[in-house]
Amino acid sequence: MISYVARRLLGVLAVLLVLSVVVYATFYLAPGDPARLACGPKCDPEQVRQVRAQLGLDQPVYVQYWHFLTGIVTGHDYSTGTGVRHCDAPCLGLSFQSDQPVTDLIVQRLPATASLAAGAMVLWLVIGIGSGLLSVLRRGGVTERVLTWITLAGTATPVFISGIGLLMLFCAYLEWLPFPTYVPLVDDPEQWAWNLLLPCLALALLEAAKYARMTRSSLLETLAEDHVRTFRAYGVGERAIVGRHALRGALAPVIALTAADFGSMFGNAMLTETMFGLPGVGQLLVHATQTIDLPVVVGLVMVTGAAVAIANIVADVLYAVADRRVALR
Amino acid sequence: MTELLTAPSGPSGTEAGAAAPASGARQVWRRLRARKAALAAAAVLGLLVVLALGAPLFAALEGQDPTTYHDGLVDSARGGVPVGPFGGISAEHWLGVEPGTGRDLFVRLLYGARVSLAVAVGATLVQVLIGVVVGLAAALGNRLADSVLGHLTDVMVALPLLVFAIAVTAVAPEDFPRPLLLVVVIGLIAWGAMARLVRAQALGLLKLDYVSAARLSGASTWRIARRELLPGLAAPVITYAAVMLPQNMLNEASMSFLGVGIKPPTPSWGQMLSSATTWFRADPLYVVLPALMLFVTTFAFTVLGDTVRAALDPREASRLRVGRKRRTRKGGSS
Amino acid sequence: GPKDGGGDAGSADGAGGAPKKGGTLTVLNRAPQKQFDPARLYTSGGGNVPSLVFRTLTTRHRANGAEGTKVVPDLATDTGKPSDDAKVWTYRLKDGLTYEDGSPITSADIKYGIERSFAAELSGGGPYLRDWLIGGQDYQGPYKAASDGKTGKGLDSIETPDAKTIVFHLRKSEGDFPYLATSTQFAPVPKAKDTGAKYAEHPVSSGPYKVVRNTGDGEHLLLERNPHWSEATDKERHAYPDTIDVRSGLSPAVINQRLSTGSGADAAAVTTDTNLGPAELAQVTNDKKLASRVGTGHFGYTNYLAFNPESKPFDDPKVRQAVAYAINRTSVVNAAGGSSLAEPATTFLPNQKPLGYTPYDHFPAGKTGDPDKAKELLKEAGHPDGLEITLTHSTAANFETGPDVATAVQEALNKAGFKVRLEGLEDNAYEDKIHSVKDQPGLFLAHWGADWPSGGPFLAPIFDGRQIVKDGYNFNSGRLDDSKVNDEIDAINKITDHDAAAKRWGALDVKIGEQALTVPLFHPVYKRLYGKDVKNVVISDWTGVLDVSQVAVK
Amino acid sequence: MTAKSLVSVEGLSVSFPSAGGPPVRAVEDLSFSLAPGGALGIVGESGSGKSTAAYALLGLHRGTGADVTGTVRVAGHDVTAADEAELRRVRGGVAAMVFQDPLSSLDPYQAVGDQIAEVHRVHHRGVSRRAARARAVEVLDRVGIPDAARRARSRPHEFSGGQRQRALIAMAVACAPRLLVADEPTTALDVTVQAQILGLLRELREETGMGLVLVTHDLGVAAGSVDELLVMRGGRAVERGPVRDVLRAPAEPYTRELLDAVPRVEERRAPVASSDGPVLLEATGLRQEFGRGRRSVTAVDGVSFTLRAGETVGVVGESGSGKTTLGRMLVRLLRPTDGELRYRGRDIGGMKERELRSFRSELQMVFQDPVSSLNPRRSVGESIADPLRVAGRLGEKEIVARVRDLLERVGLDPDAYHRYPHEFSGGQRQRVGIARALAPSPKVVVCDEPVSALDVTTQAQVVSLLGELQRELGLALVFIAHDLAVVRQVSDRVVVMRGGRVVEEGVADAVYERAEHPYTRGLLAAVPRLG
Ligand SMILES: Nc1ncnc2c1ncn2[C@@H]1O[C@H](COP(=O)(O)OP(=O)(O)OP(=O)(O)O)[C@@H](O)[C@H]1O
Ligand SMILES: Nc1ncnc2c1ncn2[C@@H]1O[C@H](COP(=O)(O)OP(=O)(O)OP(=O)(O)O)[C@@H](O)[C@H]1O
Ligand SMILES: [Mg+2]
Ligand SMILES: [Mg+2]
Repeated sequence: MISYVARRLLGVLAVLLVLSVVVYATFYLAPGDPARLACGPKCDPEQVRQVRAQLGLDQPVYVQYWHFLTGIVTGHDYSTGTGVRHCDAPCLGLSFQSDQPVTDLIVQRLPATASLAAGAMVLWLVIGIGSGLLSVLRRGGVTERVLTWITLAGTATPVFISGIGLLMLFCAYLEWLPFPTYVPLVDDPEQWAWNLLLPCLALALLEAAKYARMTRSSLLETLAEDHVRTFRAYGVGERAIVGRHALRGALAPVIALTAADFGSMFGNAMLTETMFGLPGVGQLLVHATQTIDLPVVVGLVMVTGAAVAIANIVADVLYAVADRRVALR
Repeated sequence: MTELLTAPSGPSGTEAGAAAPASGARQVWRRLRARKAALAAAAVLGLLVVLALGAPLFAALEGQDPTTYHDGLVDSARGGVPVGPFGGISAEHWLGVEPGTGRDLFVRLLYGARVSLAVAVGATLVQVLIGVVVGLAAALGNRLADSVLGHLTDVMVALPLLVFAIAVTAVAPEDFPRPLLLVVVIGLIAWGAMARLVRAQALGLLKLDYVSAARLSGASTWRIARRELLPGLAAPVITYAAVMLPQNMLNEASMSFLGVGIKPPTPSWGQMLSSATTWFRADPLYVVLPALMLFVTTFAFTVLGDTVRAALDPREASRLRVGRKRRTRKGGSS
Repeated sequence: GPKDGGGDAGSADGAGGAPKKGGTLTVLNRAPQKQFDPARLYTSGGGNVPSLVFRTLTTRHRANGAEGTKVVPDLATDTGKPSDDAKVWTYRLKDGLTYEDGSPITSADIKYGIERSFAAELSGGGPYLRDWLIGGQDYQGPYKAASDGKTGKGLDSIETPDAKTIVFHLRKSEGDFPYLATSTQFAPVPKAKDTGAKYAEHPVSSGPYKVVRNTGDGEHLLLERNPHWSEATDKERHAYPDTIDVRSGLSPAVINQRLSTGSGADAAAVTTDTNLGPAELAQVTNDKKLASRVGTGHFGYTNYLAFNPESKPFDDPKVRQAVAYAINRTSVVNAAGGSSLAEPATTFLPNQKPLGYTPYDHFPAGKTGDPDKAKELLKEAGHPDGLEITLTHSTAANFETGPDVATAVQEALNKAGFKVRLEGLEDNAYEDKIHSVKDQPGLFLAHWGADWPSGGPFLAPIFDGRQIVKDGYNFNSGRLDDSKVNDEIDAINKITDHDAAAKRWGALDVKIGEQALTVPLFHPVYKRLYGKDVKNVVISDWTGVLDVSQVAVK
Repeated sequence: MTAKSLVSVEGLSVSFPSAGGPPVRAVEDLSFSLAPGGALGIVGESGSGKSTAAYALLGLHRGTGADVTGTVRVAGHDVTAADEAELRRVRGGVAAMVFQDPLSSLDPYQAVGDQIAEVHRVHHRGVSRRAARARAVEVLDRVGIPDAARRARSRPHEFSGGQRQRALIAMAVACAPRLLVADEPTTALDVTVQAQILGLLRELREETGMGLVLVTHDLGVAAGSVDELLVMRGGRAVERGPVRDVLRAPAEPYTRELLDAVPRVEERRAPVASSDGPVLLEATGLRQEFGRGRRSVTAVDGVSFTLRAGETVGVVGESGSGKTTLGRMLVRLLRPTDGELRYRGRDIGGMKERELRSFRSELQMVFQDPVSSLNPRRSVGESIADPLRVAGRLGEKEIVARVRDLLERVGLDPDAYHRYPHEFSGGQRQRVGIARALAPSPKVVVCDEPVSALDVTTQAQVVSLLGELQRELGLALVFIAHDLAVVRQVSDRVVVMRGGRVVEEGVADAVYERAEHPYTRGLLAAVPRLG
């Protein structure tokens, strides 16, 4: 187990390396000149040249990439004009746009995204698996149909529509909830939760249906298996059968999915954060992409990549723990 | 000896006289046809396709086209909100007009269906294809293949679709058909989840004796994958594909939102939705129409996916009948 | 249960009553204040939030309407004394000026602030100083100079004979120098406190507020009253609220929704960067209460179609004129948000007197375009069967250069015998392409805004032949290099009387307009919502938006 | 039929809807009753409706689409009319069931002990979790699971087939029901354990007055365990009466036929053509270890073994002794952890999957668990045809013809080609598995309990089929079974396993008549006998 995890973690490093190369490559394919964007539209060519040198963009790509890699291991010193700014390892470089160390930028913004992601995940797993379960228990009934409609409406509605809808309903019309502003968890856990409720819900609604469908279909599949018949024959109630004996097996694909969706969720978190104005990495990524802020983009992709890859390892371990027949390999 | 080798006169004998039973595919088809829900969903999707393909025809019927501006139909001083009740519904404009431009919404929805359906279905197919192949290869291959493919999947899962969409659409040749480009971009990037799902399921199935039996028959790995695993994978794959489809529609919407989607003036549901965001209260119909189309499509695909999944399972035939019976005749059979 | 986050809500009576000191003003913004170094800010008139922290030699007049386009003294005692044909400008500082730590502000600090804006580390400001100051082109800022010692320590064209006086020596006559002196590069920076690229983390305040918190890369900015600022030396800023809480990174829809709901701290909130969109406007006009909380402003700005007259078929003036005749400004205005948010334009100069606005309509297209006249011109130009052209625009979802206006233009031109293909480019690609002399498309959507309310910064970059930039960003899309025009620009720049200059700019605009190098489309109008406890709303024609330095929340 | 009877079944008919054909009438007009504390044996050929009738006692057809008519009363409850809640009380509490397919009948994700504890708690409200778990250990111990306290924490896949079956019986025992319906409860058990289980059932009946309905194909088992016998054929009752009478003086020819077909352990094998063919399989020191480190289990520990063309080697031994594991290694489904395995002189022990492929069709296996060895989504015909399709030598028509022929030879209706596994009875599935193994004309077939679920007549039929093929093709068989009589009937040589090792090996008659190892002798002594 430990050696397995260690091996997988090594794999994550490889994944991150590939990711960073991919980002560097697409960056050089994409249009636009970051030096010009940093310098402003009315900069003259000479000034742009100076800024380019200042950002290190005048060097060949492989040199830049090498600097990036060494920065992660050893850190870097950057001139501020009057002195030096030390960027500790792991240094992902300085933002082209704001001169801040990327690591700082990400660390500052990670809590908001992590809160959003965790909250949304909990909500969508609860809503998704819950309604999947319920719709199996109430097969063919009104409950199942209503649940299906609601969750499907969720998947068919983009965050920028459901977000506004939720805001108008709960914040503007009913005034039950505050307009979300990010309150750090350590400052005030209660406000943190209230403020995150809507963004998490908007994000969760998008994913919940998927889990509801998967849970349902998977449950129906396991309910057809022989071992379920055993418990039926012993008078175990339908709820216990579904909840205790069918669900376990049915959750296997759901676990695999959750981990994989962790990645696509960052995409949706991007829109959610922009929509609700949460200071998370998603918003940072949108802005960095638009302004071709390479260090920020690479840094973010690597951090989210690591998160996704680790989530996948956790899922695989969980999966093996849940189903001992599956050997970790 | 001879006596023993004749078929027993047991109950199975009653079937002997019956016409040769249908083959697998035909049985699935028969089970599918027997379901009203499947027929309804297929009908809805068929209608959508007809509406999309026949968009010019229906536009001519209404006497409108998707691009003409109607300045007179919007209240310029009030942000271009359509004149008249319900988003400007009238005999000329059956579903009203678009705020700001006065373009006919009915026709735009029809033309939008073309792009949205094509992109969503196309991208989903690409995702399913890659996801199934990679997932199966990872499950069936040796440790090295599994870990390489696993890492590839990790990379894909971690790639932010929208960021790469921006880069790719920017470098794609100007005259490369946009819908196709979207299909390629979404399809090639967002297949990781499917691959993981397939791998997990396949690993579970591989533990069963029938796969061992297939191996004993000398079947190649590829044949095992096709004959023994795919039928078992069909259920989760179809279910998941049915939920990926609306996600792909939303991906197209998000890409339109970021300006890398379908090129105007061509409409798509996603593009319509993304520009309708703020019109919730001023012109609700403008938001509701594309959202409704998205919902109906999602719903139809989900129902169809669900029924196809069920029809593929020979055991399901008896299972579903239960629900009906239980409701009508309580405790009638035991 | 949930409670509304942060800040003590204003409990003041009604919107009337005299403004009082105290309270917290919330600013809800879309774009984070990523840059807060005065050298790197590119602002008009000192900007909104920055001008709360940085005082400059001169500043914009904080008054409603056209009165607000005046330039007035800030740190200086007057708006500058010109000499030598407006090539030399002399300023004297007021008495009793101090920083947030109580130390005095000197003319050397202002010189240093300008010098450091030349450093590559601190790029981003406007191009004018580099262009106007003698030696500005080669100067690389005080940091670089310090290390190799060759370029000298400072910029010799700025003299500080004593701690109160500062003299600028320009390469050419610039009657608009007092306007330039409103930009944040003219804010004093004490050399001892300069931390280069890190200065933005804690800039030393000379204005009524100081930065106490700047987190999330400019997303959350907390300003508090600077006790060393004295109202006696500052006639322009009021600084009623005790605290200003700037929260950015919000979506426009959320900002407007919050302002209209106005619960909790949002009752005392304004925005400095988010207009009401068309949908919100449609809704606001239905609601009397809300409508009374909308501020309307004008900012010198023109959205236009630009031609590249060096590319076919736009080398033919008749084709350009045909385009001008064909334009349906009603649908363009509708696409830009309707008549409340955009006014049809036929002149290149915005419709504001201080910029020299002189009405003309050389190619009258009427309200909805004149396709017949356009077809006729096309025939004359040798295209009786119509003409295929490409219109380049950005795919960013904005109302200026985005797809909405592009399709409106396409639609109108198609009616007039053109066959328009739209080329939508990703925003960065679009910006690069339209500003490149080499790749500039034949026809594209463009816009121009004034750096200050004068005809100079409006016309010169676009029509001065000497400003055609070969290997950088070029704004003279029409490639106009007419010595008569160039000479007239030089002549007007010598005039230090603003009204007299405005008249000459107006006349020049009329003249250039005849060549149909651009087709003016519309001038945007700013409509902004503010919270119900917000008082003393001042909107000048300089910025077009509510001035945060005037707002009171009590 | 009296008010006092524990079970009374009247006019019971069950039919299953069938895709595209008339419904399958599995049970027709069946009536019987059972007095409290009585024991009824249901015997009959495979597919005669025994399981179907047993299911009806607990109302298990509800919700499967089967059509049930007639009345079934169990301890005063009308099972056909009962509502869900009442039915739940009956199931487990009043009547418990042991299923025929023990290998798939346990939740793969939960510890066996927990599953038993859960069922126990359903019917004994207020019992604490801990007490329920203790009870689970107790009943596991009672059914002869060694080291029950530890094994209670194992998951089903860590149990051998027989251990799983015992776990199911333990589950039934844990509920202390008034009626136990046991559907082939000992099919996967070796004779000693079988004797132990049957003894346990007897004890329970004496202790608690529990009634028993024992469905079995093994007349010997029935003879020793029940008072009354019901013989079924084609869904109908053929004969009914006290067990002694039926077995001694059967009234019906069918019953007589059944009795005649029962193999007897004393009987020597009919002489077979000389079995000194070339050596096909040669194993030396085979070892198989599962898991790593402290949790590792050595399932097979140094087994050496030869198999010649045309001969049959029987493998017997207690449940969990490593028979299946050995079999799986022989056909190379498992790679031996250690040891050498040669097939026709070539070392296949360490071969890669790709290299093995050319040998695959020559080495076949009949799997112990007929449920999981058939793909539920493919018709059985397709499954059988698979090896033929892979070989690619025959045309489509010929393949279908051959599959139909095979189905017929194992005693199934050739039209069963298009039916799906869930539509078959336990014995029928087992025969499908045999047909599939025989399809590619193999050289070696490892049969893992191939006839455990078959009634004696069908068993005889299958056994003779195997013998026939052996003569025709020079087929070599490894015959894993716990039924010593059957093994003797078919085997030239016999291997006795225990705890992963071979304890005795030799010519069949020698082993049966002059067993040396005390374990073998114990086994032989435990064989149940008719009458
Ligand atoms: N995959 C596995 N993991 C761990 N232990 C296993 C595994 N498979 C079998 N075992 C163990 O190996 C031993 C031998 O199992 P095997 O299935 O070969 O027994 P068997 O002789 O076939 O028994 P039966 O007659 O009951 O089927 C048993 O103790 C079993 O618990
Ligand atoms: N779900 C089903 N659908 C269709 N036919 C079925 C179904 N279940 C059982 N049958 C058929 O009903 C008949 C009786 O089956 P049952 O399982 O009762 O046999 P059995 O007497 O228990 O046989 P065995 O000894 O082989 O287990 C068989 O012919 C079988 O094919
Ligand atoms: Mg049976
Ligand atoms: Mg076994």
